[in-house]
Amino acid sequence: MAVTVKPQTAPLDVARIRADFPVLSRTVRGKPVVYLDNAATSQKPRQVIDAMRRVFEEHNANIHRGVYEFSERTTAAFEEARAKVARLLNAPSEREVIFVRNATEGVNLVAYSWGRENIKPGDRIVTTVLEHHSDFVPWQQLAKDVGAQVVVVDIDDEGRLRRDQLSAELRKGAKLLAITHTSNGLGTVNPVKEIAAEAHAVGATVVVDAAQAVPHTPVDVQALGADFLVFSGHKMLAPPGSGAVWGRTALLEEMRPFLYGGDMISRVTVSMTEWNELPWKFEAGTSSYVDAIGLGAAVDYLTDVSLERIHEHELSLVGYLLPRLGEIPGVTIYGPKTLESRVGVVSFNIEGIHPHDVATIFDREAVCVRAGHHCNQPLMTRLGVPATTRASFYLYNTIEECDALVRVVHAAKKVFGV
Amino acid sequence: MAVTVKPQTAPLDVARIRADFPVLSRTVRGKPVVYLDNAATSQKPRQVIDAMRRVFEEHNANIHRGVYEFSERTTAAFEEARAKVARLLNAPSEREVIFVRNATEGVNLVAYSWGRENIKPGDRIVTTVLEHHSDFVPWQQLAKDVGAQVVVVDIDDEGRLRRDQLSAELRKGAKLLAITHTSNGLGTVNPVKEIAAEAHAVGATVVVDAAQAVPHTPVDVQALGADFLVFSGHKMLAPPGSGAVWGRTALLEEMRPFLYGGDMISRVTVSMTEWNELPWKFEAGTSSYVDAIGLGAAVDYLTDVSLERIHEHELSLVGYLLPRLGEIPGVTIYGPKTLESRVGVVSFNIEGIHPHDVATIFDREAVCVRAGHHCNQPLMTRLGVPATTRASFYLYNTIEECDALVRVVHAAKKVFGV
Amino acid sequence: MDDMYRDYILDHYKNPRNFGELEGATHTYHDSNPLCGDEMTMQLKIDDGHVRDVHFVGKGCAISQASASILTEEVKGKTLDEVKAIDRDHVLANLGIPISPARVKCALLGLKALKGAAWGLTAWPGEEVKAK
Amino acid sequence: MDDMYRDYILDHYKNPRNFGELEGATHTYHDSNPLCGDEMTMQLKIDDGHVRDVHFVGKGCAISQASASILTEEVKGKTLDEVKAIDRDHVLANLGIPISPARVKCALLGLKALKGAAWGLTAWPGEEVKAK
Ligand SMILES: Cc1ncc(COP(=O)(O)O)c(C=O)c1O
Ligand SMILES: Cc1ncc(COP(=O)(O)O)c(C=O)c1O
Repeated sequence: MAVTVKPQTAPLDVARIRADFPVLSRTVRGKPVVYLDNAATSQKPRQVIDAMRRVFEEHNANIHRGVYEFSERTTAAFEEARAKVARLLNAPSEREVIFVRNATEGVNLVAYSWGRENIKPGDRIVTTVLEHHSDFVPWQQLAKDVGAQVVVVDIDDEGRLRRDQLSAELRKGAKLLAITHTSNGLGTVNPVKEIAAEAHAVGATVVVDAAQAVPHTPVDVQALGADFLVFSGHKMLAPPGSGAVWGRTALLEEMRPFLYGGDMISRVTVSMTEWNELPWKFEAGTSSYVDAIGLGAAVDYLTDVSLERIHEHELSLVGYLLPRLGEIPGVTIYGPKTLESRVGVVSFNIEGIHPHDVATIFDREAVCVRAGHHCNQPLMTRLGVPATTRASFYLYNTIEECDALVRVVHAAKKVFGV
Repeated sequence: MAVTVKPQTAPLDVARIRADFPVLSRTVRGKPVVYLDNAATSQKPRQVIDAMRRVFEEHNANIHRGVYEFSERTTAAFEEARAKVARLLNAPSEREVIFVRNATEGVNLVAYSWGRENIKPGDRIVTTVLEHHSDFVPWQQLAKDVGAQVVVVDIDDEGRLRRDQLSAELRKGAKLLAITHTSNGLGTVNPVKEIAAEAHAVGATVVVDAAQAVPHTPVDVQALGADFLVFSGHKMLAPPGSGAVWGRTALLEEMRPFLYGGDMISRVTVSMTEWNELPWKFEAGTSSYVDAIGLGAAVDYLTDVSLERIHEHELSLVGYLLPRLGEIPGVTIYGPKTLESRVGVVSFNIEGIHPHDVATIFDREAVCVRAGHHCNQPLMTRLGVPATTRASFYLYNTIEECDALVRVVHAAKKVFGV
Repeated sequence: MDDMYRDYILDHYKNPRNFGELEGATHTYHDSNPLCGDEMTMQLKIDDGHVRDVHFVGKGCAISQASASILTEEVKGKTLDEVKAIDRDHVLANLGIPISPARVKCALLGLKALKGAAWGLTAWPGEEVKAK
Repeated sequence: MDDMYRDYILDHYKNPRNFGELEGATHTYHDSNPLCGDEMTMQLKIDDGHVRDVHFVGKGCAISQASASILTEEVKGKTLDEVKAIDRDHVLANLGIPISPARVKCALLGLKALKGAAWGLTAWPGEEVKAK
């Protein structure tokens, strides 16, 4: 297995980047931490931590309705964060960016608000076996409630979407295509642009789960041609509690709100309510405005470093790791074996050792990886395994950390005598 | 108007408390800030800010499924925050505490998850004109969708609930009583315990909006006899993004989940899903775990100071302010004129000056108050005013700040020549 | 303190110019800011493409009322096209006082109603179907 | 590294005691931990209130399998009441290794299945109706 990466951009100054992340200099049981669980959540640079702290210490106040300076400053910072997200995604308008807690809430917002009005009995919802539970269970439950049908498109043995099958299913008709941009279980990147065009050709609305895409690669909603796109801030250097739904204005305008309450209204009488304008119509109650401001700071950080370069950096790590891990006897790697259309996620198993035992042994060496089904149970069933061990990279990871991972694989094998 | 307060507890050491809140030592246009918008959101002590920072800097990782030390520590801190909230509310079990973004999401969770399965065409939902939009619009919309009826109980001229009317409406039958514990517009405290008993007697389920109660007074869900209770963390020293629904186990067990996705499942196949246990069944996707940990630290802080003493402190401020404000010609105070069943919220208007102009003039003097409808439009309609100016107190406010408020009222009158 | 509530602002607030029903109005538009309860009706008498007369009826804060009053003085005699071209920055500049972000909506309510009237709208595009 | 995966743990994992179908079982209970895919069936042969024999069938991590294996050795010959009284702390202590919070469920899966069998359950109370 020979994989190489031809960098298009200057390599990252990883040492400088690492210095921005306080947690990365910590030790666990005396050993320097090797954090390889970035697909679950990312670490935070001091720029983000400080942006949040500054709100609390300098001008905290509730947003949007305060006629005083603190409130105006906090509102401005919050809405500026929205503008940053809009620019990051190349959204046509900031009004199309709705802050939510996480990608999961984002999918649910679309499922409740758009789905319940638009999916009818007998309608077909096409999705894939790569989906995270968060982009699967909401559609499964919606389908159950309205009597629609969920069609799950398969992958090939390298973990790539069966494009033939997907096309065939779309041709049979679909009201909705719910597709992950990037698989958190295997690292596969789906050709969403082509797929979205096919879906639109049959009149389907396209929801893209970009939870693993926005943190790691440039994502342009206009170029993709999606109708809705969701992601979580906590996987992209921002705090948990931040995230967004992007949606086309025309769709969002038509949709009924999802959550009802303060701030999303324009006028309430005892008998009726008028909704606020976009995007606030979808933001009921006090937003997680400090988390959102943290997301704004994270977007700045990622943009400064450059998502293109981050992507290349991660691929260079995968390119380094794949052959070294793959050559270890008893190691099975799941997902793409090449660097094409791929991100820095490496899922594997060691024969004779359960992934949970692998992770425990890794933990003893301060190497943090995830073991389990990764909220991908249908995918695990497809792969025929109960669980995998997953290492996932980000901008601050290094070649040395790949070496550490390989070392602990050998150590685990030694402990278990396999 | 003579109001006095007989303290039952030792007075707060407000100077020491203020030293914990970095934002309170700031100035706006050279003037020390006087923050009197606590019903909108509270300021945060360094204990809370630091608790959040520590997660980011010392052991951040996604919770619940990580087999490594960072994840286990973060999970423990998150679940410990849940235990703290459970203890604060005297909940019979931690499993009954569901973390949500804010009170608004909490009410929506109950409305979607319990309401849509239990409210039937023709059912009566009894609520009050004191409700915040967040405890009104979800029920109004639910009623509209299922063909139920919303009955809005009135207040008397001092802003106290018309108990006679409420009892009469309950006697006519009710499936649900949605009632605010404490009015954010007027500061009225409702006798929820007696009312809940009456509601239960006619078989109604009782949802209590405790967004203005939990931050300011001891709240015991068992003593109250509520079925569901919601509140927001950001109004009680915790970050926005934190909050909880408390519900009875028996009800929560029966309910369908609200949001679907990662973490709230136990098993997913392409054709069905089994839910996780309480409380995680209701927590889909990555929780705002850092915000929740901040809430835990806020609970510690409030408990250390003592909510009884905080309540008395706020009443002593109201007791000081009411006569001084009330004696100013042209000032109308809305809501209870005595300290009985009341919290530290003072809503008023100055004849001849619109509340927004009042707030702007106050802002020039760095006095932060809220002007508007306070997400209480039905209440404003009832009061016959478009808006009010509202000062609301918390543990760190002082008599001197009451004096400052009175001073700027005089100044505003002078500017407007009224 | 007085940088915002200058005498002429308070004067326009207390003695609004061109206030009250306009008889023979050809164009009328009502708008409001439910968040603060401000109400505003602008009425134009247009003849031969020119604003022959303009009145407003409103209630609300000093900023919204003064801004509307100042605006009516300005547009009298202007062509309809000139009225349609008045923009937000112009109105804010004309007010001559610093308007904080939270108060911009107040300051522009008169302009919004004026534009609605000038364009002959019955509702702002996109807002007709908002109520549910 | 070896504080957790001691030799006897690995020995129980690789050579589980009392493993396989139990002929003539009077009590059987199956449980699983879907989060990691661990599966566990405990079978008891109860006679006169005593555990005459016990077997388990399972697959999963070393901790869950070793814990179950050790447990079967312990309960043989005990009374049903003694089995019902075994608690979580006892099992964790018996394992003799530090169990981190995330692995506690693994370590206790065998006990959970054993208790289910001993109480004659078909499902854990509250879990029957979970699937939707
Ligand atoms: C009584 C009451 N209920 C509900 C809410 C809504 O709180 P949040 O915006 O945090 O959801 C508030 C806050 O303004 C409130 O005062
Ligand atoms: C592809 C994908 N979708 C959705 C999610 C859900 O993200 P969150 O838990 O932040 O809602 C994840 C995170 O694990 C993911 O990887």
